[in-house]
Order: sequence, then C-alpha cells, then structure tokens
Amino acid sequence: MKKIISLEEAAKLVKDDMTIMVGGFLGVGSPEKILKELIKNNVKNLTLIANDTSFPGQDYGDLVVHKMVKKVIVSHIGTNKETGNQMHSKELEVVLVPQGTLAEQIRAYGAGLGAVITPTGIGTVVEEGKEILEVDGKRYIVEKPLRADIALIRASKADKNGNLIYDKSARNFNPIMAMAADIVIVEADEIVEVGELDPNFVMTPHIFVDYIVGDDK
Amino acid sequence: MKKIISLEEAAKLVKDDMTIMVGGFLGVGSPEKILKELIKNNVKNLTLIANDTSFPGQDYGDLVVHKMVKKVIVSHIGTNKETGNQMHSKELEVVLVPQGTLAEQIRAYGAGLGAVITPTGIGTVVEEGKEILEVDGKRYIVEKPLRADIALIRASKADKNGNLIYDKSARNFNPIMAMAADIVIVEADEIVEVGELDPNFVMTPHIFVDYIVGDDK
Amino acid sequence: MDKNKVKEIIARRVAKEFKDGQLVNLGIGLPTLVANYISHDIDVTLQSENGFIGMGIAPKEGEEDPNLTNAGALPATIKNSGAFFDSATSFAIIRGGHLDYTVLGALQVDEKGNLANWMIPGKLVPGMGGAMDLVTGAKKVIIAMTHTSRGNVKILEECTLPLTAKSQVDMIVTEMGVMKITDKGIVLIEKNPEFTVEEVQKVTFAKLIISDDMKEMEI
Amino acid sequence: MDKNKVKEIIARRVAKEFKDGQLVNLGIGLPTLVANYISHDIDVTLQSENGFIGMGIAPKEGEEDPNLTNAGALPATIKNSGAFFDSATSFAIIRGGHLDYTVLGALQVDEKGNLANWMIPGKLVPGMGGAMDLVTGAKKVIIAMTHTSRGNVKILEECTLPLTAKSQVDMIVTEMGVMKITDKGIVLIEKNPEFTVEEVQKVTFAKLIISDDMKEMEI
Repeated sequence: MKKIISLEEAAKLVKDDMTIMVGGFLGVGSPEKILKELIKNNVKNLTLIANDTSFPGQDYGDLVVHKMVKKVIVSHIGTNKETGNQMHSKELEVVLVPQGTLAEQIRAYGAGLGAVITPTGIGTVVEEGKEILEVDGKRYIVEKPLRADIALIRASKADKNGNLIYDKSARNFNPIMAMAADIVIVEADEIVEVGELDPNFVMTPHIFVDYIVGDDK
Repeated sequence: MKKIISLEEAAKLVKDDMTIMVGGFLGVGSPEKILKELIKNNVKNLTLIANDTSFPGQDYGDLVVHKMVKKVIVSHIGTNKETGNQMHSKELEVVLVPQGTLAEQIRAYGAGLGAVITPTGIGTVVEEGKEILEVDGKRYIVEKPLRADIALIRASKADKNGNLIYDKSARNFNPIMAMAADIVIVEADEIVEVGELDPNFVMTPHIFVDYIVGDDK
Repeated sequence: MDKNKVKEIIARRVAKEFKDGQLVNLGIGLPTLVANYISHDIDVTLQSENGFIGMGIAPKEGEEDPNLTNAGALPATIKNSGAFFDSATSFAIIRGGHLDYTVLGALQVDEKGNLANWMIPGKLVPGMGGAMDLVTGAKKVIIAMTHTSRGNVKILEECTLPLTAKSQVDMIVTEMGVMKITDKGIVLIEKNPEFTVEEVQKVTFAKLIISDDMKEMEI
Repeated sequence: MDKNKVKEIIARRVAKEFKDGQLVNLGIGLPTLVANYISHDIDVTLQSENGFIGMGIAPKEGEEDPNLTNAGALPATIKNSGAFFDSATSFAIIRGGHLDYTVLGALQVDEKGNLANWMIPGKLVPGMGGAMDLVTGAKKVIIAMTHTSRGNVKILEECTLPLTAKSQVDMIVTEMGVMKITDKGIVLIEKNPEFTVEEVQKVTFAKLIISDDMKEMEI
C-alpha cells in the first residue's frame, strides 16, 4: 500500500531549490490542491518543468506569480504575463522547448535512454549550442533527458496502491512525469480500493507512485 | 470508416520481398488467422520484425518453417529450432536485438525520432559496428529506427473505424507496431460499432489502422 | 473587406484541401475556424495536440467539461470515434508523420518555405508550444493568415524573425489568394477576383510566379 | 545434493534480499522459483517483461487465459493490484531503473561483475531476449544458479563467452554460498555449512575473498 498523505504533508515534501515537474496543459489536469498548499509554504528557487506556465491566479501559474521559481523549462509562456515580466527583469530564467521535445525528454529519462534524437528545431535557434547527430544523412538535435526531484501530478482515480487513471485531455504530461521523478505525488479526484481498477486499463502502474493525496482530512 | 476486409484480402496485401512486423510475444497476441492465410500464399523473401520467432507449427513461427522469410530481426529465437537450423545453413539471416532496444526502435520510427540512444548492449557484441554517442560522460549505442511495409497486429476489440483495445499480455508489441508501418492490418477478435469504445480507454487510435479483419466471411 | 469575411474566405479555402480519412491539426486563432467549413461528405479527423483525436464542435454553454479542452484551454468535445492519449503519444503522432495537414498562422513566411510564428525578439516571446513539432512533422503545412498585418508585409524573400522551421511550408492561403511553395519560388495558383495580380504582388515581398492555370478563388 | 533441494536453497536465499514495496523481475528457469519463497510479511511486485506488473501464482488447470502468459509463454495470473502495458513501457520500466532487482541465471559470471548468459558461439544462440536490458537497467542484479554445471566452473576471473552486460552483477547465489561482487573482487558472505571454504574455492576460478563476518547459509 502507498502512503496516503494530507495536502499539508504533500506540500512539505517540496523544498527550496528542488526541480519539480507539474502535470497539466494550461492548467488542465494539474494538481490544483497541492499547488494551492505549496504556495502557502512560500518555497523558493524552484526549477519548474511543465508544458507551460499556465495563467496567473491559478495552479502552477501562481508559482511564478509568487516568485517561487528561479527557472522554468516549458514550451509556452504566452498565457502568463508574469512569466514574461520576470524574464525581462532577469528574475526568472526561461528555457523554451518545443512541446514534443519536452515530452520526449521527460519520457527518455523515465525510460533510461541517453538522449532524444529529434528533427524538431533543426534550422532554428533551438539547435544553437546543441550537439547534432547525423543519421542516414539527415540532421537531428541531441536533446538530453529531463528529470525532477518531485513530480506533482493529477489523476481522476487512484487505487490505494497507486494505480492511476486519468480523465480525457487532463491526461497530457501526467503519465510521463510519473516516470521521471525521484518522488511522485499524485492528487487524485477519487481514491478507490485496490481491485476496483481493471489492470488492463490502468494508465500509470502503481510502482511509479510514492504518495497519494485525496482530500484535506 | 476503415475498410473491413476478408482474411484472403488481408493476406494478399503481403507481397514478396516486403518487410513485415508481426505483433505477439512467443505467439501470444499475434494475428493467427491472417498468418495462417498468409502461409497458404507462400510469399517469399520476407523480412520479419517481431519479438521472437515463436514456435514451429504456429503463427509467425511457421513463416520461418515454410521458408518464407529471408531475414528476421528479433530478440530471441530459442523456441523455434527451425530458425536456428536455417541460420546455421545460411538460408536465413538472423539479427538479434535486445528486446527493449527492439521496442524502442519500432517506437522511434513511429514517433519520428532519428535514433534510439540506449545503454543496453554497451560492452557486448551488440555495440560492434555501431555508432557510440557519449552523453555526460556515459556511453550509449545509437540504434536506428525500424519500419515496415506492413504491420500485422492483433486486437481483442476494434470499432469499425479502427480504434483498438488489446487484452492483457496480448498487448505487447502490437500498439507500437501499429505506428511504424506504411499499412497496418488488424485482426480483431471482436468488431464493434463506432461509439462502443470509450475514447478514454482506446489503446490504439484509429488513425493508425488501415484494414480490419474480423472473421472469414 | 470585412474582417470576418476575410477570415471566412481563408478558412473556407483551406478546408477544401482535405480529403476523406485524413488527420488534421488546426492551430489556435484563425486556423480553428477551418473546422466550420470542412465538407460533410468527407470524414476528416481533427487532432488536438494536448492529447486527443476526433475533436468535435465546441460544447454548448453549461455542457463544458473541465477535463476536456482544446490546445488553447478552451472547452472542447470529442466525437464517439475519438481517442485520448498522453503528450508523448500526441507528439509521436505529430513528429512521426501521421498528420496529413497542420494549419497554422504566421508572423512571416518566405519563398524557401521557411516559417516564423513563435517570437519577436525583445517584444513577444510566447514560446513555440507545439508549433515547431507540427511544422516539422506534418506531411503538409498550410499557412492560413491575412495577407498583411497592420500594413506589415508577411510574405517575404527571407524571414527576418527567428524561424519555427526551415523549408517546411507547402501552401499559403490568404484573403488575396492561394500560393504554393515550390523549388522555383512562390506560385500564385488562385487569386481573389477582387484584387489584381499587381495588387497582390505589391503586398508580397517575394516575387510571385503566376500559375499558367491560375484560378479564381471562391469568395 | 538433491537437485530440487539445490534449487530450493538458492531460491529461498534470493527471496530474502527483497524488501517491502520493491519491484522484481525473475528470469525463466530457476529464478522463477524465487517467487515461492518471498515472505508473506512483505509486498513485493513481480514484473513480467512481456507486459505487466503484479504477476501472481500460476493458474489452476482449466483456468488458463491464452492472453495472460509470463515471459516464457506459460499461463500466468495477475493480482488485482497489477497493471498491463505494452513492450515499450515494459522496457522503459526496466531500462529506466524502476526495477529494484532482476534475478537471472548465468552461463558464466566473473569477478568484474560481467555476465554471460545468452549464447555459446557455434552451439547455442537463443538470443538475448530481455536479458541485456534487465541486467543493464535493474538497480541490483542477482545471479541465481547452480555453482557448477555438468562439472564446468561458471564463476571465473574473466568470462570467455560473449557478454550479456559489463560490470552489472551485484550478487551471486548458488547452493554453496552467497557472493558479493565488489571493487576488490568476489567476497563470500555466506557459505553452505555442508561445504568448506576450500571446497567452494575449488569450483570457483576467481579468487574468493572471505568476509570477516561470513555467515552460515540457511539450507
């Protein structure tokens, strides 16, 4: 059985200077409750790996607003003007990565691969300073795997052992982040008994999950 | 709607000299009916990409027995002595690949990646003649993506549009092969109406499937 | 021309490119409108890169599902022939060449097929999102945009803004016409009858090659 | 010693290594037996590399499911806490370091931690299957085997057969004892009381370092 912990306990696992991955796509499918709790703790100098920086006033978008983040590795910042502001004032380092590359970099770490060999970004600024690998006469960028100390993810259902099911487009980066962090904390909309999820349809096997957060009790 | 075709029509799509991928793990989850039909056609000089060469007397194991294959790219041949015999008599070229590398090579083609960068095989004969990529001081083998002209796969359920669900350990290589071939033919244990499969639990989206074979009518 | 009419002309024309059974990704903004003009006689599957295929029409008010949104985080629906997947699979579809068309807007596009649509240094840095993968991976890339933007010419000999991808654009559709990117340059294959060739050329900083069988664009 | 007793001694000892909550992959043959000796006080998850975690005991006759087999194609079961996945995910688990232990047999193993267990040139070429990924990716590699095979010594200074992986073996468990691979060589940490150190060394072609607190192996 995995440890079911409170929101407070979950948020406390995130400490200054950590690298965290947060699931979600413009906030959809992100662990909102854990993030709300985390913001209360006012942790500092985080490196945030996510698809984007969401919107100000919600979920991981507010990590930036509250200046808890020193560096973001994301594919898009256009929906959170605070990210752009802090980037221009040099308070925040912004690393922009093509979305598909970002997804594969996270998957590559989880899968024990040494690099991602992608055509995306060839001929653009994205290739600058990076190693190029030629395969059968075609040029590819060598992108390194991405890992995190903690992944904060969101599932629609978790059994008490940590098997997960996601709902619709809220799945997005959650399953791959579950494989790429030392500690994985899932915020589940519903916690069910072991045996209630059909093994054929589990989306993240329980071995990837360390802690489950249900409600605030 | 995808074309639902007969076993005969399906088997006829496989022609001499083609590279084919066949789903299954020691025969479990392989498209047995299509293979039985294919063997009647006595196609020649196939290149077979599969996890193994199964057992003589069944499914893709019999493609080797009937000398329809000139080359196999597999992780294991120990269960089919005919493979070993033809290898020793030089009738058959056998390329042995670590199972995880094989899976990633197939996935890499489907995902448009230029290569697989794996630690598996370093310090063994597997690395011989291959490019080595060093990432942060660690050595990895550069393995090239694998594609096929046709993938023959097996699903437990297909809707009439080609969305697929696999059953238990019969899933294995089927979903990744569905993404790595020019033409994908699925043998479905059951064909259901569009709408009967929950989009959240579809394992292979219909866009990867070209033809569905149900029964022999 | 009326702004909405301009958008409609462009979106309607792009939609004509699609064939039965194809998979298409429509970018946010103007390209999204293309969905409204796809013929009902063909079955075109729309991908939403945040993780599904089979995107349907926008939901009615009150029927939005917070877990079902498009790549712009707006409420979406899925057809009963659709399927959800994670981001790695979504971009495997895109990068792996399984997408027949991607339709995107542009800041600049040039006669080599280069595209710039993700940043203006020092000014606008939203990030590339999925655009670089889409333009690199899709079989065909269609740029759907107004011919100029606030008087600025966008079709150039060579892009000056940071590129999204090199030599990947196949076609440009604007309210003035339809252009194909070829080895020889940009060929005008259809023209809005409200404009002369000279008028189109005037707001295009790449030399237009006029197709021998140039057609009138439906407006 | 009775063959079955030998196997039992080895399997029982290997099982003691596991801790609550760990994920383990057991190779076919002798390593499979280890499952029978895992303490009921701990929850150990077994992976089957053909595509699931949570492997249970073999099914009763008549209850076999053709779609549920282990990596040797034999009928298997899954616990209700298990999960199925495809081969790419299965090896992502293996290669990605998510596996706490892999237990495999060996043709040869040496004092550098090198392992040979997939081919004998010109004789036996079954292929590596998942072994190379397992040995490369698992956090700990345990070799479970009879100390010798038909009189042939298998624990060597240096493997002569083609390697499965270089410097990956952590522990060797045989019916004669338990050995750890260290930077200094092979350390005998437990010994079957039925044998003397000299007897063990005689059938081991690498110099055994005898641990200061060598224990008696439970037999």
